[in-house]
Amino acid sequence: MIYYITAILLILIGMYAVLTKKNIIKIVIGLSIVDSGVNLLLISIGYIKNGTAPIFSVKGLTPDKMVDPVPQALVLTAIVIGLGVTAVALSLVIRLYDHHKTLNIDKIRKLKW
Amino acid sequence: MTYDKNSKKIVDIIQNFARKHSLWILAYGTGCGAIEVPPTMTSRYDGERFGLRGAATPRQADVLLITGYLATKTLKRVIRTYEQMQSPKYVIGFGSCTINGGMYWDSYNTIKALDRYLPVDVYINGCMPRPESVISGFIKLQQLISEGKANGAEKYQKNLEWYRENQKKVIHNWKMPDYNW
Amino acid sequence: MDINWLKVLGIIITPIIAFIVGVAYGGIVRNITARVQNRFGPPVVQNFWDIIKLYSKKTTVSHGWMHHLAPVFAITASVTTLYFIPVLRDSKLFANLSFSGDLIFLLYIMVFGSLGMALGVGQSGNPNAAIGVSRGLSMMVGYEIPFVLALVAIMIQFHTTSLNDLLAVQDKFTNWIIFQSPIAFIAAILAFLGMMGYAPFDVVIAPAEIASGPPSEFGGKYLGLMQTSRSIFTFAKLVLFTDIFLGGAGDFGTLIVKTFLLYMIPVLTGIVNPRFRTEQAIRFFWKWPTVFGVIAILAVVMKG
Amino acid sequence: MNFSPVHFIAVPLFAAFLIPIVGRFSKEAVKLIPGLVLLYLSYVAISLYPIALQKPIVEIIAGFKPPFGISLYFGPLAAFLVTMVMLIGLVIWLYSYKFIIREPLEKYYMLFMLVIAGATGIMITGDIFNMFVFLEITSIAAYSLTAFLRDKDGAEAAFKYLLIGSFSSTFYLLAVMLIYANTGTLNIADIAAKMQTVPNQPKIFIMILFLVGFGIESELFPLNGWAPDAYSQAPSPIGGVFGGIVVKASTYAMMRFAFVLFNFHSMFELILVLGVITMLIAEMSAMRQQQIKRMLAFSSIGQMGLIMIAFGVGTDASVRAALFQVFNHAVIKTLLFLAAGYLVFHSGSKKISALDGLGHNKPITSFFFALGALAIIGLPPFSGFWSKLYILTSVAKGGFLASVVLILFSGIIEAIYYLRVVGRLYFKKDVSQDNVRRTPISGLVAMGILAVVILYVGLYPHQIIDLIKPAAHDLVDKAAYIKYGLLH
Amino acid sequence: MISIPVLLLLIFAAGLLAFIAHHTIPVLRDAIVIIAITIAGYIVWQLPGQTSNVNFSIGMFAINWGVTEYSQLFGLLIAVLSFFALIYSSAFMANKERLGYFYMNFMFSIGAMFGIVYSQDLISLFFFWEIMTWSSFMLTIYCCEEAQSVGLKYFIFSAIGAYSILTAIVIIYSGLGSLQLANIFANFGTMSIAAKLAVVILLITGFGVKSAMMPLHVWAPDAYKMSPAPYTAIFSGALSKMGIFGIGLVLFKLAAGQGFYPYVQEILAWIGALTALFSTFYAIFQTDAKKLLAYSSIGQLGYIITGLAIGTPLSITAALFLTIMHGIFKSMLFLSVGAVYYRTGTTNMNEVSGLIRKMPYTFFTALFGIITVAGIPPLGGFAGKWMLYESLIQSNHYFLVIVIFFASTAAFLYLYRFIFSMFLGQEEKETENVKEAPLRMIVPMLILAVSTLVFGVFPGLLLKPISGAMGYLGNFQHAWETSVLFNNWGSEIDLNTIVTSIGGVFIIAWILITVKGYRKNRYVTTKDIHTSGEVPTGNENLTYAIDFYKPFERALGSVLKPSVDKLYNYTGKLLEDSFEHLRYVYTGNGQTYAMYVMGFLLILFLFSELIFGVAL
Repeated sequence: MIYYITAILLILIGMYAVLTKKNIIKIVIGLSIVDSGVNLLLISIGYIKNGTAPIFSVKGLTPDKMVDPVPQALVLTAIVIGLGVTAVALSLVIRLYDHHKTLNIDKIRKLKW
Repeated sequence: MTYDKNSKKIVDIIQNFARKHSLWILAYGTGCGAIEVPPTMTSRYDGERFGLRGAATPRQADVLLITGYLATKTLKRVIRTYEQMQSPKYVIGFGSCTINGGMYWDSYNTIKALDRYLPVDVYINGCMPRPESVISGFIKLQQLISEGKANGAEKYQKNLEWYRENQKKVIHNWKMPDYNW
Repeated sequence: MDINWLKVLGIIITPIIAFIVGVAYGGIVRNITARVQNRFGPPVVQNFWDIIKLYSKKTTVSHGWMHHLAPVFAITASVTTLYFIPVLRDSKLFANLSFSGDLIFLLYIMVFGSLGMALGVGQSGNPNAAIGVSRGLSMMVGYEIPFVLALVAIMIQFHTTSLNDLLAVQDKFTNWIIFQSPIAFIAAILAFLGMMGYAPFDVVIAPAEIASGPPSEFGGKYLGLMQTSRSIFTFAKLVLFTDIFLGGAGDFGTLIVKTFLLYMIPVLTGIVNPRFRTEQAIRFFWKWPTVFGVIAILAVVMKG
Repeated sequence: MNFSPVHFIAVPLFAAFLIPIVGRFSKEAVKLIPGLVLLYLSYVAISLYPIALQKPIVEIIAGFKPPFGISLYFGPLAAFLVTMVMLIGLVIWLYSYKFIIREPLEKYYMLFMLVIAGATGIMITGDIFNMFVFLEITSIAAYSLTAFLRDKDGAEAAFKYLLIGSFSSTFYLLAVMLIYANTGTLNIADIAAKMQTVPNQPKIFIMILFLVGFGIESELFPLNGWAPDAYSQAPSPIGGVFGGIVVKASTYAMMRFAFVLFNFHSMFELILVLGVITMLIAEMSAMRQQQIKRMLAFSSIGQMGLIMIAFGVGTDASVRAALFQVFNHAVIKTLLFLAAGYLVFHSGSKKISALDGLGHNKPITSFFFALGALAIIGLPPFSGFWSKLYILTSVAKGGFLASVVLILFSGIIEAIYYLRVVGRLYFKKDVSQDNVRRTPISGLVAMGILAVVILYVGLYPHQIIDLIKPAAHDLVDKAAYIKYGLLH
Repeated sequence: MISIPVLLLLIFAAGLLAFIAHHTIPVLRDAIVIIAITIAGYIVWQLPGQTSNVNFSIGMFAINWGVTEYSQLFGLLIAVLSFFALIYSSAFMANKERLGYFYMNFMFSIGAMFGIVYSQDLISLFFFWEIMTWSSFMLTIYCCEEAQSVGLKYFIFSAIGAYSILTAIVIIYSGLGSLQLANIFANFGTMSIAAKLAVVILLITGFGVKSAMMPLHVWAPDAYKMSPAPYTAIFSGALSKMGIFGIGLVLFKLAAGQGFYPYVQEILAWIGALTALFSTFYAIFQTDAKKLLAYSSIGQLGYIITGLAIGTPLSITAALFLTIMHGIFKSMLFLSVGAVYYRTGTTNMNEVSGLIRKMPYTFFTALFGIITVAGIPPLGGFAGKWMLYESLIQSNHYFLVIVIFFASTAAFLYLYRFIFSMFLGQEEKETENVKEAPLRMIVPMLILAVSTLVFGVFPGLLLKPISGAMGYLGNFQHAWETSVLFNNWGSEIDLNTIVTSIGGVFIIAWILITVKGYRKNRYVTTKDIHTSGEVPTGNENLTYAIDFYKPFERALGSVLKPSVDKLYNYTGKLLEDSFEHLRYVYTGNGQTYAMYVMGFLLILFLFSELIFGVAL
C-alpha cells in the first residue's frame, strides 16, 4: 500500500512542480518526478509481498508466489523512455537559455495567440 | 425654299400672317430699357394682345429686343444670341442708344450704331421709349412682316462679311463659332 | 385582309379633332389667365398662329438624330394614347383601338413620350434641359403613385382593367365613378394636377430659371410638333379622366363640357399658385393624394 | 515476395539507425535512404492491401501467440492509414530533398524515419504498451523536429510540446497500468474481450485518462496549446508530417480504443462536443493570425475538430465520413504546408502580409496553395467537398442539426481567411524581391502529386470510398476485431 | 444520342483546353470556346428529344441528370446568352492578361449552370452550384486589386447561401433518405412540419443569395461592377437566374400544398417587392454605370420573385417571361456598358458623356435595353410587366402592385440617368477620339436588341416554352396567343395592334418632320447651345451629371440612410473582434497549457457523474 501512496504522492509533487514552478529546469525535474512516480506505481502493480523472481529456479515455485514479470519489463522500457524525454527536455532548456537568457517560463512566451 | 418677297403665294400669306401674330421675344436686357418691357407685357398694356410673348431661349425666339446701349463686351453675346436664333428673325433696336449712342455718344466702350453690327428691322426711338411706343414699334414690325419686308436675317446673311468686319473691329478677342442660322 | 374603313376614318380624324380641341383649349386658357391677371389676353386662336409660325420657321437647328426624333416620340405617345381611349361612348367611329389595350397599357404608353422626349433633350447637351428632365422624371415618380392608387382602387372595385368596361358601368348619371368612389377621384385629380404641369407643379419648365427646361434647345418645327403633341396629349388625358370618372360622353357637346370643366381644375389652380420646388412637389404627392389613394383602396376592400 | 507488416516498423527504424552512420560518408545517401525506404514501404503497403481487405493480417512477434506476445494487427483500417502515411511520407521526403538544406541533414532524416516508424507502429500494433513505446518514439522525434531549426521560437515551441506531450504519455502510461491491473493483459483484442467484466468505475477512470492522453495528441480543445506553436515553428514539411501523420496516428488510437474498449455512448457525445468546441475556437483563432503557418496550424486543429465531430456521432456512416476527412485533411493540409513552406521561403517572412503578389512571381507554388485552400474549404470538384458533405449528412442523420449549422458556420470563417491569403497571393502588387530563387522541381513534383490526388479524389470519390468502407467497418466492428486479433 | 454528360464534358473540357491553349497557342483559345458553346447550344436544343435520364452513383449518393421542360427553358437561356457573351468577349478581352484563367472560369461557370438546371438530384445540383460559385468568384476578382474585398464579400454571401442549401439538403436527406428530386417532390409532405418549413426557408435563403434578394443582395453591386463585362452579362443574365430556377422549384414543387405555403408566398412576394423598390432607389443614386445596372438587376429579380411568389398561373407566366427577358436585356445593357468601357476605359457615368455620335450602335442597344427595362411598349419588357400587374391586381395584392409600380416608375429615373450620362449630353474632349466598338461586340448586342422587339410583338414565341415549364411546375395553365395576352378578368391586349399603331404613328411623324425643311436642317455640336450668349470654351463644364437626382434624393429624405451593407459590416466586425478575444486562450505560456490539461482532467473526474453517468 505504501508503494501506491508514495507513487501517487510522487506524481502529485511532480505535477505541483510542473504547474507552479516558473523555472523551466524545475519543471523538467517535476516531469522527472512524475515519471518516477508512474514507474513506481507501475512496478508496484506486479509486486507481491515476499514474492520472488518469475524464474523457475526453485522447485515447487508456484505462480502465485512470483511477482508479475510484465510490469517489470514495462517499467524498464518506461524508465528508458523517461530518460530520453528528460534528455531532450534538458537540451531544449539549454537552447532556451541560450536564446532567452532566462529560465522563467513566463518570459518565454513569444509564440502566443 | 428661298424667300422671295415678290412671290406672294397663299402659303406665304398664311405663314406671314402667323409670323406676324406670333412674335416671341427674346428680351436682351442690356440697358435701362429693359425696365420698359415688363409694363409692356403686363396688365396695363398687355402685349399679349398682339401675340407677343416672351421666349426663354434664342432657339424659340423670333424677335431679339435690344433694350438700350450695348457695351462692346455685351455686343459679342448679343451677336452670338442673334446667330443662334432661327430665321425668320427680327431685331428691334430699343431706345436712342441703339441708334446713335444716345447719352453714351462719346463713351469709349459702347457701340454707337447697332446697325453696323446687326441688321435692325425696327428702331424704337426714345430715352426711354414708353410702352406705347414699344407697342407701336411692334405693330410696325408686324406690318413689315406682312409686307414681307422684315428681312433682316437675309440681309445679315448676304452681307455677313461686312458685318463680321465691323464686329471684329470692336471685338478684339473674336473666338466665335461659325454662323449657323 | 379586309380593312375596317370606319376604323381607318376614326384613326385619321381623331387626332385632328384632338388637335383642334386641344389647341383651342390652350387659347382659352391663355385668355382666362389673362382675365384673371386683369388683361385682355390674346385671341382664342392665338395658339394656332403660334404653331403655324413654328412650323413655318425657315431653319431648324438639330443636335443629332435623337434630338430629331424627340418630338416624334412625343407625338407618337400622345396619338397612340388617344387611339386607345374611347373618345365617345358607344361610338364605333371614335372607339379606335380601345379594345386592344387596357388601363395598364395606357399608363405605360403615356410615359413613352416623356422618356422619348427626355432622350432627345439629353442629346442637345444643354445642362438646363437636363436639369428639367431630372425634375420632370422625379415629379413623375411623385404623381404616378396616387394616380395608380386611384386606378387600382377603381380596377378592383369594378373588377376590370378595361376602359370600355368602366364606361359600361357608368351607364347613368348616378353611376359615375366620381360618385361611386369619390376618394379615388380626389387622389386621381390631385395627381392630374401634376400630370398637366401647371403651377404649382411647373418646376420642370420654369422658364425664368432654367430657360424653359427640356425644350430649351428646340425651335421651329420641333417645337411646333411638340406643341401639337402637347395639345393632343392634353385632350387625351382629359378624355381619359372623363371616361374613368365622369361617365364618358355620348356626343361631342357633352365631351367638350366635361373635359373643359375638368381642365379648369388644374388651370385655375395654376393661375393662383406659385411654384413648388421639386422635392416639395414630390412630398406633396406622396402625402395627401397617396393617403387618399390608400383610403380609396381600403374602402373598396372593406366594401367587399 | 512475402511481405510482413513488421517491415513498416523495422525498416524505418533500421534506416533511422543507419542514416547517421551513412551520413559520415555521403550526404547524398542520407537524402536517398528515406526515399528508398518509403518507396519500399509503399510498395509493401500496396501489396499487402488486398490481403488485408480479405482478412486482417495478424503478425506475431517472437513466437508468442496473442494475447501473450506482441502482435501486429494489419486490418483494412491499418492498411488504409498506413498507405496514407506512406504516401504523405513519400511526398514529404521528395519535398524535403531540396527544401531541407540546413545541417545536420542526417538528424533530420533520422527523426523523420523515427516519426514514420512510430506512427505506423501506433497504427498497426495490437498491444497497448507497444503502442506507448511507439507513441513515445513519435513524440520524441516530433519534439526534436520542432526544434530542428535551432532558433529561438523553435526551442520554445518544442519545449511546450514536450511539456504537454509528457502529460500525454504519463496519462497514457497510467491508463495502460490500470488496464493491466484490471484485466491482466496488454493485447488490445484480449482487453476488449475482457473489458465487459471490468466494473464501470475503473473503466471510466481509464477512459478519461485515455481521452486526455490522446486528446492532447489529437489536438482537442483545452489540450491543444502546443499545436499551433509546434506546427508553425517546425520546418514546413514537418508541419505536413504533424498534420498528416502524427496527429492521425493518435486519432486512430483514440478511436480504436473508443470503439473497441469502451463504447460508452456518453464518451462519443463528449468527443462530439469537444470536436465542435475545438473546431469553432480554432477557426476563430485562425481568422486573426498574422503568420501563414500559424494560420494553417489553427486550421489543422479546426479540421481535427471536424473529424472528431464525425467520430463522435459514432455511426457507421459517420465513421466513414470521418476517415474520408482524415485522408483528405492529411493530403490537403500537407499540400498547404508544403506550398506555404516555399511561399515563406520566397517571401522571406512568415507573415501573411509578406505574401503579397507572390502569385505572379511564383505561379505554380501559389497555384498549389490556392488549390489546397479551395479544397479544404470544401469546394467541388475537390476532394474536401465530398468528405465535408459526407460528414454533414452523417451528422444530420445522427440528429445533431446544431452541429451541422456550426460546421457550416466555421466553414464560412475558414473560407474567409483562406481566401484572404489566396487573394493576397494573386491580387496584390508584387513586393518580393525574390526573382532569382526558384522552387525546385522536387518540391513542385511533391506538391503536384498531392494536387493530383486532391483532384482525382474530388472527381472520383467513390474509389476512395470503396477503400474506406471496409476500414470503417474494421473500426466499428468490435467482435470482428476481437476475433481476428486473438486469432480465433 | 448526344446527352447531358457530353454537354458538361464538352464545356468543362473546353474550359481546360482554353486554359492550356492560352499558354501554348493563343490563337486557338477563342475558337475553342466559341465552337464549344455553339455545339453545346445545339446539344441543348435537341435535349428534349432525350427521354432517358442519366443515372450513376458516387459513393452513397445516386446521381441523376435529366431534362425537364422547366430546366430546358433555363438551359436555352444560358446557351444563347453564353454564345453571345463569348463572341463579344473574343473582341472585348483581346489583349487582356490571364485570358486562360478568364476563359477557363467562364466556361466552368457556364458548365456549372448547365449542370444545375439539368440536375435531377440535390447532390449534383449542389456540386455544380458550388462550382458556379467559385468560378464566378474567380471572375469577380479577375480584374484588379480592388476587387479583392468585393470578391470576398461575394464569396461569404455565396457561402452562406450555399451552406443554407446544404443544410436543407442534409435535413431532407436525414428525413427522406433520398436526394432524387423526383422522390423529394413526391414524398416531401411526409416530413415533419418543422423540417419542411426549415427546408423551404433554407432553400429560399440559399437561392435568394444568388438572385440577390434584398437583405442578401449586398454583394451584387460590387461583384457585378468588378467582373469583366462579358461575364457580367452572364452573371446578371443567366447566373442570377439560377436562384430564380431554384426558388421556382422550391415554391411549386416543395412548398406548394403545405400548410405554411400561403405565408411563404405572401412574405416572399413582399420581400421581392421591397427588393425591387429599394434597389431602384439605390440605383438612382449610383455614379457607376455597372453598379446602377446591378441594382437594376436586383430590382428586376425582385419583380420576378414577387411574380413567382404570387403563384397564380398568370403571375408565374409573367415571372418566367420576365426571367427570360431580363436575361436578354440585362446582358444587352451590360454588354453595351462594356463596349463603352472598352473604348473609354471607365464605367463612371460622371466621366463619359455624349457618346451617341461616336458609338451609335452601342447607343441603339442601350436604348432598346432601357426601353425594355422600363417596360414601355412595344418592346419585350412590356408584356412581362403587364402580366405581372394584372396578376397582382387580380390576385388581390393591391398594395403589392402599388409598390411594384412605384419601383418601376422610379426605374425610369435611373434608366434615363444611365443613358443620358453615357451617351447623351455634352461631347467632351476626353472622348473625342472614341470610335464605335468592334464588329464582334456590336453584332451580339444588336441581335439581342432586335430580339427584344421580336419578343415584344410576339411574346407567344416565349410563352410556348414557358407554358411547358409551368406544366412541369404544377399544371399551371394560362391562355395566350402569339401576340395577344389575356388577363383573368377577360381583358386583353393585342400587341400586334399596339405595335402597329405605335410604329405607324412614329414613322409617319418621323417622315413628316424629316421632310419638312429637310435641306434647312442644320446639325450643330453639343457646344452650340443656349448659354446666354456666352461661347463655351473647351474646358468649361457643361455636363450635368453629378447629383443628377438631388431633388429626388431630398424628397426621399432619410429613407435611404439605413444600409444593410453597414449592418453586415458591423456584424462582421463585431464577430471578428470577438474572435480576437477568444484566441487569447492561447496565452503562449506552456504552464498555462499544462494547467488546461490538468484542469480538463480534473473536470472530467469531478463531473464524471454528470458526463458519463458514473461517479468516481
